[in-house]
Parts: sequence; C-alpha cells; structure tokens
Amino acid sequence: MAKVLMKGNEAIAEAAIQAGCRYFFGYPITPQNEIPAYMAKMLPKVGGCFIQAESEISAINMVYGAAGAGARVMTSSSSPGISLKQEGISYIVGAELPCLIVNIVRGGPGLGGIQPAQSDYFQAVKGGGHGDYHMVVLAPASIQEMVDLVMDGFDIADRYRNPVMVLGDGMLGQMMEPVEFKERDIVLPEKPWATTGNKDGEPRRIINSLFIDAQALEDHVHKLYRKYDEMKKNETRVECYNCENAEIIIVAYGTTARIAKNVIQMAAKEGINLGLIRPITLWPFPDDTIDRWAEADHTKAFLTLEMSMGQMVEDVRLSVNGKKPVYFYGRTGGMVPTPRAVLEEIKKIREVM
Amino acid sequence: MAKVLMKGNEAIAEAAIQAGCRYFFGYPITPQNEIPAYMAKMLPKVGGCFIQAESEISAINMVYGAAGAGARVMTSSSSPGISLKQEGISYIVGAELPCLIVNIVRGGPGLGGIQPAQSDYFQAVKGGGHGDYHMVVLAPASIQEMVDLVMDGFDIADRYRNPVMVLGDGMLGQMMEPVEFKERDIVLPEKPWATTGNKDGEPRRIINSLFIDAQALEDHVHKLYRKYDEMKKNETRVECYNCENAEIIIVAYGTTARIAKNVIQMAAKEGINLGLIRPITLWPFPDDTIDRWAEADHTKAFLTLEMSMGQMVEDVRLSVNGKKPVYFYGRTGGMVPTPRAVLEEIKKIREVM
Amino acid sequence: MTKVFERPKALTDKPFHYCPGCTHGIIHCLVAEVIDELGIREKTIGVAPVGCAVFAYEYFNCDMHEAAHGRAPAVATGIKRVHPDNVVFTYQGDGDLASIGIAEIVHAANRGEKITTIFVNNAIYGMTGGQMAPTSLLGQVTTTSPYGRNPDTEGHPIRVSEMLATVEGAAFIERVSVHDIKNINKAKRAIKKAFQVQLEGKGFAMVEVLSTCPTNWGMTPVESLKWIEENMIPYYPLGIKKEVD
Amino acid sequence: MTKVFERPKALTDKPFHYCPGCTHGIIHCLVAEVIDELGIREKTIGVAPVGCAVFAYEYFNCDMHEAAHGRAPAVATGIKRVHPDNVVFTYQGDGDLASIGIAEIVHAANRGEKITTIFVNNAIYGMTGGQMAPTSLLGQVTTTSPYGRNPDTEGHPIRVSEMLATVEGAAFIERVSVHDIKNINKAKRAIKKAFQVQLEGKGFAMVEVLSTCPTNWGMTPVESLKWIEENMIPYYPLGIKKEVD
Amino acid sequence: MAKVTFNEELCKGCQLCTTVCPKNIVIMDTKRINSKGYHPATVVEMDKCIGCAFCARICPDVVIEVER
Amino acid sequence: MAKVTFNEELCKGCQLCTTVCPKNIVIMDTKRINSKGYHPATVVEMDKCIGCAFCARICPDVVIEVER
Amino acid sequence: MAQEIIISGFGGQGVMSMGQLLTYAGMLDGKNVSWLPSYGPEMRGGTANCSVILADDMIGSPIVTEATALIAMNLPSLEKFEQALVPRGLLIVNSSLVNKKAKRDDIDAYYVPANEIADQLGNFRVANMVMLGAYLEKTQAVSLDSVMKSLREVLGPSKEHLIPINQKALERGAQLVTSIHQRV
Amino acid sequence: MAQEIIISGFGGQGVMSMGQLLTYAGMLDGKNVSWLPSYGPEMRGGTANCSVILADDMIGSPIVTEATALIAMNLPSLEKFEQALVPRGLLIVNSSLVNKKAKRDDIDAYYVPANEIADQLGNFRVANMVMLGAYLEKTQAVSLDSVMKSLREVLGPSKEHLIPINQKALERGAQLVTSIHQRV
Ligand SMILES: Cc1ncc(C[n+]2csc(CCOP(=O)(O)OP(=O)(O)O)c2C)c(N)n1
Ligand SMILES: Cc1ncc(C[n+]2csc(CCOP(=O)(O)OP(=O)(O)O)c2C)c(N)n1
Ligand code: SF4
Ligand code: SF4
Ligand code: SF4
Ligand code: SF4
Ligand code: SF4
Ligand code: SF4
Ligand SMILES: [Mg+2]
Ligand SMILES: [Mg+2]
Repeated sequence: MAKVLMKGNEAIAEAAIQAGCRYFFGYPITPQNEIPAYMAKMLPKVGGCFIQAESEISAINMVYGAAGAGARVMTSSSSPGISLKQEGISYIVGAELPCLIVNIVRGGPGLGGIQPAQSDYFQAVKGGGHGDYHMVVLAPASIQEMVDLVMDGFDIADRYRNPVMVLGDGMLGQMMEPVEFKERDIVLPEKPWATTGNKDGEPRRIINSLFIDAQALEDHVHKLYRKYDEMKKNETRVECYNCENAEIIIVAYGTTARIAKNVIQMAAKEGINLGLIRPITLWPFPDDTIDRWAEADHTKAFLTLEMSMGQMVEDVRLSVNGKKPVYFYGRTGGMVPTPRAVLEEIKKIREVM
Repeated sequence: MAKVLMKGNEAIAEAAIQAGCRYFFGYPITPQNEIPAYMAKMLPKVGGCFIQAESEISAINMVYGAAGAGARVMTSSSSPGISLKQEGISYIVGAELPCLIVNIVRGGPGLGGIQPAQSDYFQAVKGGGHGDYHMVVLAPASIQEMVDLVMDGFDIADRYRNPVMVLGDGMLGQMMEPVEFKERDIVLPEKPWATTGNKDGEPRRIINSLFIDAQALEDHVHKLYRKYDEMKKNETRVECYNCENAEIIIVAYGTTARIAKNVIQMAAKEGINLGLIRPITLWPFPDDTIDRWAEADHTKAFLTLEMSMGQMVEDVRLSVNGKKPVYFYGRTGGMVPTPRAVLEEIKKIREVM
Repeated sequence: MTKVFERPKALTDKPFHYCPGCTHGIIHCLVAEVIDELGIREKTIGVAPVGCAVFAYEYFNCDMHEAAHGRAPAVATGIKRVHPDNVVFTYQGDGDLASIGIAEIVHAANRGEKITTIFVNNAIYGMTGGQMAPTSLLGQVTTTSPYGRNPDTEGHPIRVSEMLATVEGAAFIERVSVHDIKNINKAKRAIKKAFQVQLEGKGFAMVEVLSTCPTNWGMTPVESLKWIEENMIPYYPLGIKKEVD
Repeated sequence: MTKVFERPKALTDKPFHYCPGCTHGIIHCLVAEVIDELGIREKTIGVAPVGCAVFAYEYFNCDMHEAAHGRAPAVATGIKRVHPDNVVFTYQGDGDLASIGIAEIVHAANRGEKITTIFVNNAIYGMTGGQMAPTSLLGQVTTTSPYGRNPDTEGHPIRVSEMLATVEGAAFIERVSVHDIKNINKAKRAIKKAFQVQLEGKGFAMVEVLSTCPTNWGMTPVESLKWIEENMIPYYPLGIKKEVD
Repeated sequence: MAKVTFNEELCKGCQLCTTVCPKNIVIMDTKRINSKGYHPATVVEMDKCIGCAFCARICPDVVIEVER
Repeated sequence: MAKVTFNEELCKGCQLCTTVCPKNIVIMDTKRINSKGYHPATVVEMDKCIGCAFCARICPDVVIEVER
Repeated sequence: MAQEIIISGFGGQGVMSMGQLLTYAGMLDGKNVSWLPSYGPEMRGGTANCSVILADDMIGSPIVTEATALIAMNLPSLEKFEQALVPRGLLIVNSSLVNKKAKRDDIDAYYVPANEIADQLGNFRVANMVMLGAYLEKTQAVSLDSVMKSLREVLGPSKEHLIPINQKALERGAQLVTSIHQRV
Repeated sequence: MAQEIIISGFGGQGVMSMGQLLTYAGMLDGKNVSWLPSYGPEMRGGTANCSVILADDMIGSPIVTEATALIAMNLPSLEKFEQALVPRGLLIVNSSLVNKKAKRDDIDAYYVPANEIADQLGNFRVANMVMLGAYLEKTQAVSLDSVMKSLREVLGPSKEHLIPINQKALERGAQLVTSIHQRV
C-alpha cells in the first residue's frame, strides 16, 4: 500500500481497526482526542462500536467487560486519565484478559500540562495499580512504528491474555509522518474462555480476579509470572544504533530516541562516537542487550535521556549493574530536550570520564 | 502513659487524632475498616469531622480540598482503593499539599484477596500516579512504630507540603500489640497558603497543579525535586540489626522484617550469622546504608525478603550496584513466609555462595 | 406427585455462603427461576458485584463476570455491546450501586443500555462489616455512623429508583421487597418483567429489592424481615417507578 | 453620573481566555456580582473545574482551589467541612459535572452539603475540542458523535437538575439561561438565591446555566444565543426544580 | 397430599420457614445439629402439609423441595 | 444622559453587544483592529444612549462600563 | 520459653475475646505479647481463629505456625490445626462439640466438656473461659491475677456482675484438667 | 540539506494546513518529512504554529529549534520565532499584518503583503498560499507539481473549483519575492 501522511493519533486508531479491533471505550483528554474521534467516525462503518464512556473508570471497565466477552478491544487516554484506570488495569491483568491501552503521555503531576512527556514510565512499567503484575509496554518512536506496534500489541495481548500498553507522548500523537499500512492476515484467536452464553453441557465461563484463599491467589500470581517469563523470552524488542564503537551509549525511547539520533549525527561531525540503545519494549526491558554493551571495552559510559526527572534510568542502572557509569539527562513538564543541549551534556561527561 | 493493647488499625486512628488530625475522609475496604470506624466514633468527640465518602476517588479529593483549606487530614484504604486514588495523589503532590495516606495492603492484582501483602511497593514508591513525583513512604513493623510513624508522618507532610504514605499490611492492621502513646507537643504549623477566605489587601491563595506553560511546569517540578533532595537528606530512616558480622544480610520491611528477626534468631542457633537491614522509609530508600554494608568484607550476599514477587529487591540491587549478589525470596497473594522456609532458602544460598 | 418447588436449574449446586437468614439467597433464587422460566440460561451472562454477593459467579449457573466494586454496569455495557443478542444482568448491592458505582448506573440507565440490574438494598455494607450505606435509614447505627445516621452531616437515605426514573433511557424500574411471601411473589414478577424489557430491547431495566442483613443489623432473621416492613418500606415505597411501553 | 455597570470587585483584572462570544464570561460576571452584592468576597472560596473554566482561579478574586476533572464537589466538601463558616462554590461544566463527576455531585447534593454549584451546560466538551457531552442534544454533531447523537446507542441528553431535584439534600435547584438580557437577569437572581441558601445553611444549591460554545458548535456567537433559545430550552425547561424553605 | 423435603445439610437454622407455614408444621429441630453447627428445620405432621411451598419460597438457602 | 466606555483591548468582536442595544447604537468598528486582532465594538451617537447597560450586561468579556 | 497459642472455633464461641484476654493478661505480666486474628469471609458462620504469643524475648512474626498450644472449640479447628502443634505441644479440645480424638500421639491432649460445664454454671457463653482455665492451669502462662484484672478491663463496669461466673468458669476448667488426665 | 521550517500565525490564518500541504508535497517528492503542530489552549484566539521538516536523511526530532525558514503570518510570530532562525535563514513576513521589520541582520528577510494580494485575488483565505509561493520560490524545497497534487488531495473533489485561485496565489507569492528583493 502507498504511504499516507497521518497524525500519530489517527494512525493508532486506523492501525487498531486494521488489526481487527472493533470496540473502543474512551473518554476525551488532550493530547489524544484524535483517537476517539477517529474511532467514533470509523467503527460504525465496520460494524464495530464506539462508546464515549462517562469517565476513564467506566471506559476501562467497559474494556474489562468487552475483553471478557471475547472482543478485540482498546482504550486510550493521557496521564491523569491513565491514573484513573489503574484499578481497572489491575483487574484486567488479574482476570487474564487481553486488551490494548494507549497512553499519550503529557506533563504531570496533577493536572500538569498538555505538552509531551515521558514521566509515566514508572506507572506503565513498574505497575501503577496494586498487586504483582506486568504489562508489555510498547514504545514507538515514529508513526510507522506506532502502527506496527499497535497491530503487534493486539496479538501479544491475545497470546498471553494480558493487557498491552502503548506508551506514546503528545509529540508522537500530534505529529504527522508518512506511514504505510502493511497488509496483514488478521486471524483473531479462538477464545474458549470468553463469556458468550453457557451452552448446555459445556463448562461455564467465569471472568474473575478474586481468589479468596491466599494459597490459591499465590498460585494464580505464579501462573501470571510464568507468562511474564515467556514474555521476557519472546517479546523483548530493542534497536541498537551505531553502538559498535560508541564511546558513550545513549539509552532513550520514543521521542527522546529520535532526538538521540540527532545528537549522534551532530556528535559524529565533531568526531565524537556515540551510540543509541532504544528499548522498544519498556517491559520486558532489554537488560541483556544493555548488559552486553556494558561489557564492551569501547563503552565508557551510558547516558539515559528522558523527558522525565529520571525513571527509565533505574532500569538502565539495574541492567548495567555497576559495570559502567550511567548518567542521566532529562527535561520534564512538557519540555523537549534539544539535540544541542544533550550534546553539551555529553561533552561534560567526557570531561569527567 | 501506660501501655494499652490495641489493634494496628485502631492505633493508627488514635495516633492520628493525638497528632492533631481532625478530618478523615475514607471508604470502607477490608482489612482497614477499623480505621474509619474508629474515626467515625472519635472525631466528633474532638470537634473533628469524619465523612464516609461515596468512593475512594471522592475521599482523596475531599482530602485534597481539606488539605488545601489548611487542615491536618488523612485517608486510608487498601490496595484496590489506593489504585483509585492515584490521580488524586498526583494532584495533591502537584498542588504541594500535606496529608497522610494509609495503605493497609492486601493481595492483588485485581480483587485479589484480603490477606496481608507487600505487593503495592512499586505503586507507593515509584509512583502509581502520573508524572514525576515522590512521597515519603513509611513502613512500620510494629503497632508501636505505626503510632510513632503516623505522628511523624503528619509533621513530615507539613514540613514539605507533600503527601506522606504509611504502608502497612493486613497483618499489621489486624494484630494487637501493647502500645504507648507518648506525649507530644502538637504544634500545627502556620499555613499561610491555605484557602481560608481572601482578606482585603492580602494576596489570594490558590491551590493548583496546572501549569499550562511547559517551562513553568518544569520549573515547578524542579521545585518539587529540590524538596525531594531535602527529604532524602533529612528523612531517610533505617534500622540495622545484627549486621556487624553478618554473612548474609536480609533486607526486609514491615511484616517481613519481623519474620526476618525470627530467622536471624533461628539461624544463630545453628551458628549462621545473619543481619537485617530494615528500611523504615521506603522512599527515600536507605541506599547509603545498604551500600555501606555491601562494602563490608563480611557481607557475602543480600537476601531481599518480601511478600511480593520481588519489588523492593530492585531498590536493593540499585543500592548494592553489583558489589555483592542480591537474592530474593518472596511469597505473595496473602501468603506470609514462615521463618523456617526463609532459613532453608538462606542455607541454599550459602551452598552456592 | 409433581415438584412444585425445587432448586432452579439456573443455580449451581454450590451452597450459598450468606449468613443465616440473609435474603440475598431468596433473591438469587428468584433471579434463577426467572431465567429458567424465560428459557434464557444459555444466553445469559451475569455480572457479579463486590459485596456480599461477590461470589454470585459461583451460584448463577450461566457465564459470569466478576466486576470491580461499583463498575458492574460498565462491565455489563462492554459485554452487551459485544453480544447484543445475549441477555446481560448485573446483581449489585447498595454500596456497590448507590455509592461507589452511582456514576456507572446513572449513565448505563441514561444510555438506555439494554441490561437488567438487580439492586439489592439492605441499607448497609454487608461484606465489609456493617458500614453506613447511602441507603441507610436516618438514625441507623452502623460502624461508620455510630451515633445513628444524622441527616445534617450524612444526608438522607437516597432513593435510587426514584432518581433513575428521571432519566430517559430507563425503561422499567420497580422497587420490591422480599419480607413475606406475597412480596416475594411480586418481586419475582418484577424481576421477570425486567428481563423481558431487555429481551424486547426497550432499554435499561432495574429492580430494587429491599433485603435484610441480620448480621450487621444485629437482629435475628425473623426480626429483620419485620424491620424491612416497619422501617424500610415507609421510606422506600414499593411499586413501579417507571415503565415505558 | 454614577456607574450603572462596571467590572465586579470579585473579578480580577485578568482578561478571560474564552473564545469570542462564549457565555462562560457572562456567567463569571454574574457570579462575581452576586459575591459583591452579598458582601461575601472575603469569605468565599471557589473551586474551579477542569474544562474551559479551568482558569477560573485566575478570574475570581477570592481564594480558589483548582479541582481534578469532575471532583469539584468532593473538593468543595473537604473545604466546607474544614471552614463551615466560609462560602464555598464550585463552577463546573457539563462534562465535568454530568459525566465524569456525576457521582460527586449526586452525593454532595444527597449529603445536603452546604455548597453552591454553578453548572454551565453548553451541551459539549469545550476545552477538549468539541466532544459529545451527556447533555448534547439528539442529533447534535460532535467529534465523538460524528453522525449526530443517536439515542439508541448514546442515550438521551441528561437533565441533571431534574435528577438532582429528587434527592433530599438538595435545597435549591434552578435552571436558567443567558441567551438574552431578561434571562441573564433571571440567572443572576437564581445565582444569588443559590448563595443565600448556603448562607442560611439550608443545604445543597445548584444553578444550571444554559451556555454557548460558539467554537465547537460551529456558529457565530449571535447564532449560538439563538440556538440556546430554539434548541436547548425546549429540551431543558427553565425554572426552579426544587426549593426548600 | 403434599410432601416437603429438607436438604438438611444446607439449613442454617434461620427460622424463616417456620414463620410462613399456614399450617404451622415447620419447626426447628433443636435436638439435632448439622455439620455446619445449626439446628435444622423440619416438618412435623407432614400429612397436614398442603404443598403451598411458602416454606421453600422464603428459604434463603434453597433447602426445601415441595411436591404435590 | 448616559455614557458607555469600551475597554477596547479586551474586546473580542463577538458582536453580542450589538444585538441588545435598544437604541441600536452599538456597532463593530470594522476599520480598527485591536492587538488581539479583533475589530472592536463601539458606540456611535452616544447621546442616544439611555444607560440601560444591556450592552455591558451581555458582554462576555466585561469590556463595557456604563455611567448614567 | 515463649507460649505460642492457636485458639480456634465457630464464630460466636468467644474465640477472639479469649485470645485478647490472654494477651492482655500477658501484657500486665510484663511479657511481650501479640494477638492476631484470622479475618476474611470465612468468619461468616465458618471457623474463626487467632494466634497469641506470650514471650520474654522480642516477638517476630505474630503468626503462630509452630504452636505450643492449641485450644480447639470445635471439630474443624481440631482437624485444621492439630498438625501445627510442636511435639509435646498442648491440645485442649472442647469435647462438648468434638466427639473425635486427636490423631497425633506426640502431644498432650485434654478433653474438656466446656459447653456442659458452662451450662451447669448457668451461662453457655462462658464455655470459652472454661477452656482458658484449663489452658492456664496446664501452662501457668500468665498469672490468674492478671487474667482477672484483664477481665475487669474487658467487661467494663456495665458487665461487672459477670465477673463471678467468669471466674467460676476459669476455676472449673482448671480443676478439670488437674483431675481428669486424659493424656493420650 | 534539510529544510526545517516554522510556520506561525493567528488561528484561522491557515497556518496548519499550509504546513501540511508542504509536508505532503515533500512526501510526494520522496523526501523524509514530518509535521508537528503546536497544540494547547493558546490555540484559542492566540497564535498557532507548526514545524515542518523536509529531509533526505532520517528525521530525528520533528521539533524545529534551528529553523532554516520562518513564515511569520503575524507580529507575535515574528517576535517569538525570529531568534530560532539559523544564520542566513529565510524569513518571510506577512507585511499586511506586520508593520515591523526583523531585528536580525544575518538572515534573508522578505516582506510579502499576503492579505492584500489575497484580497486582490478575491479570497482572503489564500493569503497563506501567497506566503507558501514565496517560500517555494526562494527554496525550491519541493516541486510545484507535488504542491499542486497535494492541494488536489487536500481540497478533495468538492473544493476542486478552488484550485485555480490557490495556484494563482502561489504564483503571485513567487513573483513577489523574485521582483522585490527586500533583503535586509
Ligand atoms: C475499590 C474498592 N473499594 C472498596 C472495596 C471494599 N468493599 C467490598 S464490598 C463493599 C461494600 C459492600 O456493600 P454492598 O454493596 O451494600 O453489598 P452487601 O455486602 O451489603 O450485599 C466494599 C466497600 C473494594 N473491594 N473495592
Ligand atoms: C481525568 C481527566 N479526564 C479528562 C480530562 C480532559 N478534559 C479536560 S476538560 C474536559 C471536558 C470539558 O468539558 P466541560 O466540563 O463540559 O467544560 P467546557 O469546556 O465545555 O466548559 C475533559 C474531558 C482531564 N483533564 N482529566
Ligand atoms: S453480612 Fe449481611 S448481607 Fe452479607 S451475607 Fe451476612 S447477612 Fe447477608
Ligand atoms: S471552546 Fe467553547 S466553551 Fe470553551 S471557551 Fe471556547 S466557546 Fe467557550
Ligand atoms: S409447603 Fe406449605 S404447608 Fe407444607 S410445610 Fe411448607 S409452608 Fe407448610
Ligand atoms: S428457611 Fe431454610 S435455612 Fe432457614 S431454617 Fe428454614 S430450612 Fe433452614
Ligand atoms: S447602555 Fe443601553 S442604550 Fe447605551 S449603548 Fe448600551 S445598550 Fe445601548
Ligand atoms: S460583547 Fe463585548 S467582546 Fe463582544 S463585541 Fe461587544 S464589547 Fe466586544
Ligand atoms: Mg448492602
Ligand atoms: Mg461543556
């Protein structure tokens, strides 16, 4: 198919529809409003259903219901709205249901602002909700990748019966880039566990996250963690760019990874050899990859680049485990780092190194 | 004052009242129901006000209003209810208001169970809500400490104009121990920023977390982080027990720290020298203390003991930074580790060490 | 001899965990009988609340979904939109529906969501040990209204059926009681009607059932039935609050 | 010569950020005048919503608290309970109050919380760029009802005032409009009444004000006033819905 | 001619059934105790039973079956 | 004898004031443009003004002061 | 040595208050003490139990997993907790409701018809005190003095009149285990 | 070399669509392209702006902080973004609404009375196309062909009739900057 020029948010919505998603439940919030608007327009045309829920809490619980009923279903929001969904997300994990949750992050805390940010990393990756759980968290860095990851995301969610989160930001949601919708065979999996009405003689289907007996709950959590081990094995994704001889490796995802590439180009002109490790899955985190590059002699240090006060940097430090110094540079509250400022920071690091 | 025998939950409530807390907004949930019940009974007697809010979301927003109005105010809940409060907590941080939030943790994810757990560590410590923020998180290990930390918690909250969380669990909430309410001079600080009515000629008081200009929001977040630096410097608390010659140091907080002490005693009988580092503040985390013991020659390894699938262990690893191996043992879903099982685990570690 | 009363097919064999004399059990039985009588067991999907009826998924012999506290109407909406030809019902307590979940029920009703809601009003939070509900009566002593519910600070008991009757999407709303045989029979007819309204695609249907909580009311089961009659019904008048043809 | 109209003292000097012709500005002005006339500026604490009026804290010249989306009534409750002698009001849009915040307003009203709510119903989400509100009219085209609001799937517009009038704690509820001078004057009287009810400690008071959103309605400001008159008022009848002595 | 059967192990001794029998033949068997620890309800003088099923109708634990 | 004063910089050119003046003397000044980019409202024939303040009353941006 | 006790029975048998009384008395005796209830929906009609620890040393976990004593007020309690007793642990069974014997033979078991005795004393509610009396007699874990003080505290002035019957029940329980040695 | 353009003006001046058109055309020309709007409440009546990048290489950040060109449709835009231009950067000012000159002297500035020209052409809405024509003439950033194709795409069949006037506007803008060299 030919390339089309599309806003990130609209591309997400279109990708979802092309991936067979027919149900969307959401509540308006900037900077992701193009997603529900697109869904409201297009879903009725393909026999699907869009509901503007009365709140984010209702939205995630409609998702909970629809996912339990076997649908390929999605919701999207931005930071404060995602905070409201935390209880629901924890339930969906507990009940082992697949769905896609999009967070187009804006500056926080509180009402904060509406400019792009990456300050919901912890919430997405460590678990903003209660209890032991994880989600695969996908972090696209271009509109094309958004499309691809949204489509993959639904498959991953179904494969493990676990919600998947796409973590974007206001910049990725609002910008336009050419994008291609590759043809895919959409095979929606059988869902023999879904509530569809209990046919006589068949076992009932029960969607539930309550395990009143502590031992039963522990067994259940262990079951979830066996799935997480599988996800770690099979779903970890990462891009390494120019790392081969890099003196300093930048670790960045999404928008800041794009900036990092500018920095690398600028630095190359000044004879400074930088690399980039770009986690595409923030969970599972590509710790092995980082560890491997930490082992390399040419790698003198890491710089984690984020639009936050330093969140992913903890996972980078855990991966590097003391082998090399890990520095941090970040802007927050909707400020986007300029390539030049990052380069200056790197020069400072080279001086103390 | 003489010791009295009290349930953990009731002790929390009584401590709050003795600390001058006069406003409580909450919603019932097991296993913390004794807190609102106690408050409902006692607050009217001291001229205070208890409201059972219509939901946890309303409760945290009533707290938001009352804190903005200058009150010493508190809410409590358990895991699913705390998830629902995440947006509100993020707002309270953003608006720089003091309050005390109690989480008597139960097993998750989802509806989970009602038995004690420590699986909300990430949520409490990394930020379950959106945006860059932190709270001081206090982790008592006895009813006496609950009382003391609740009282301190209010002071810390006021000192920094930031919410403080007390992280207990169903066991600490339900058990009874003798407790002493030490006399304290309660001096409630002046709150010249609180909404009380704008006297002519004085500047208006505005409680707000919106900073629509990204640079203004970043400045605001930097201001918060300067407070966090202060908190790290002044508020970190930790207990070290028997670490002097310990071969393996257990890191555990709250209920599991109690169990760790049993383990240490049992081990001593078998000639095994174990120590315990017990973080009392989970944030700020006592990384310096752990680092110091990691440097010690006698320390061969750490074992993090949690009632979760492994959450605090990440902070332990970050503190140890590769200097010594860090092992993990945990039970989850409401299962409480037995001292004997932990000792067995330690013996296994000693074999591979 | 023919059976004139036996365990409905739409109930599983699992014994109820409810306290002795708790009328949750009667209401379960009525819902199950209606499902049997309408012959819709195979296409019914139930949504259980968080409350004493949390284990409803173990009792109703159909596909079931355990919702988060208060969110059953949203969960039911999700299910119903995916399976518009199935019958979807929620079973909710007064804490669940009238307190934390009031937004969800108002908007499900307002959307005219084609679901059936069984609203069990026992004027208290049973499961969590007897806290005040929005429906607790004035003066009622609970663990969180230890001096009796005071209208000045806690407001008056909320009449949810009357409130929901004001929204357009509500097609059928009736309040019933189960404190004696006559009323139990009426309750069953109301529940049947509420399912029929859904089958006919008319919109949202709800039956509010006045129910007991002997344990947290601190009464015997027999006294509790009397308390419904003497204290609840005068404040919560029985009858149809809304019916759309 | 004496001033017959000037900027109320209870407004700051800050120019409004509202779109040209948006009647949020008129409503702000009315609230401020009432505060001035009642002489309560020094004891009034306002609660701003999330919505186009989010910056209300910059405009009302009294202590202000910016609430989370929909939660203004809870925030106001917290403030009022701490300062029962102050005057506390919320200013909320229809997305804020009737959608995400419906639970908070129902329960503040039901508790008889002694606060005053100014509810600005413009049948749309202004701030986020024109999504459907629960109050959007049937057939109304918005970004999330691109084919016009359809009652079968989205339900009918909700009449919040009528609904809240059913709860006991509501002491005064009136719906007004600001589409012409006569109605603006009526609106002011209603707002004044709603503050007086609070001052007299009678309970919860709310004024629903029909308001325009020229930007997202896609009309000129003048056309918008007409649209209120011709389309909104027939569905949302003006007048007092509840008044307790 | 009617017959009621009690699934005694399910009975929680709540006594509701005893209040509705028009023939007053349902009573609590205070001599026996089931495995849940309750005195179960039972019928004396079964021949008086008219099979109205009131007892079954009000039983919250679906203890009673009625035949007629 | 009445007088209206426009704080022109605040005017957003919405025209609401022009629709309510009983004397029809409020008009948009299409020749001028304020710093926000709007044509401001103004009064011609001020002597006809009766000081009813309708224009001020309906102005959403509190642009107008009226004296009488 | 620390006393680690499990007390278990139906809800309504006074299991929790018996544990609290013992804990309170331990505190008055200057010991370190803890009391931990089981909580959860199984409280509804099912069994209730609590853990009590009385120790001279610091108390770690308040959960009793290796009990020095078990007071079993009904059959499910005996079946559930018998295996938690340490070797030579003390078992006291309410033989009024439990018609089975313990399976283990490495423990000290006593069978006390607590309900009958309580009935004889004229108040079926004091069956728990009969059991507690038996336990105290066998272990001397806390002083009778402290138990009586605690009782006064717990009952409060309005129930002062119940003190004598409670005391009687304690005494009868104590007598019983000294006289009828039903050691297995 | 990559073109990094900031286009800025009042809401309603067609700033966003001008940017999208340019981006679309760049895509048709086989370039890597990105378009990024400013968004936020300041859109309401205040200024709106967007960043456009047209590059042969990969595009990193889509935010233009070092602009090769600035198209300023009103005064606040000039004041806000002038300093973002690289040395020798291209500035095109809508002199119909801006009566100030650029402060910097290390840039190429052109003053185009876009509103007047649009009015002359009979549709005030095409002022943006006049500015775009000027920009294209100076940079040849994308082919006119692609611009016309994009226009057709963007306008759709229902507005097909507007193509000629838009084309005219483009041409007039181009002519202007070749004739009147208002280099500072
Ligand atoms: C988010 C959340 N908040 C609170 C709870 C605790 N909780 C469980 S049931 C319940 C109320 C039950 O009352 P009701 O709905 O009236 O049902 P009943 O038990 O009376 O039948 C509450 C508050 C919870 N599980 N989740
Ligand atoms: C939790 C949360 N959800 C969503 C939003 C986004 N949001 C901001 S304002 C608004 C709705 C505004 O509509 P309304 O209340 O009708 O006010 P209006 O702008 O029309 O005056 C929404 C959904 C938010 N800020 N926070
Ligand atoms: S607590 Fe009350 S509502 Fe719950 S089962 Fe027992 S009697 Fe019924
Ligand atoms: S968007 Fe609508 S409601 Fe908001 S300021 Fe503009 S016109 Fe008013
Ligand atoms: S069926 Fe009727 S008559 Fe027979 S025992 Fe039951 S209630 Fe009595
Ligand atoms: S009503 Fe049912 S449970 Fe109650 S006593 Fe009668 S048979 Fe037993
Ligand atoms: S005060 Fe009245 S008459 Fe005078 S200009 Fe205004 S509207 Fe017209
Ligand atoms: S109503 Fe006010 S803002 Fe509108 S045109 Fe008149 S003066 Fe200007
Ligand atoms: Mg209830
Ligand atoms: Mg609105």
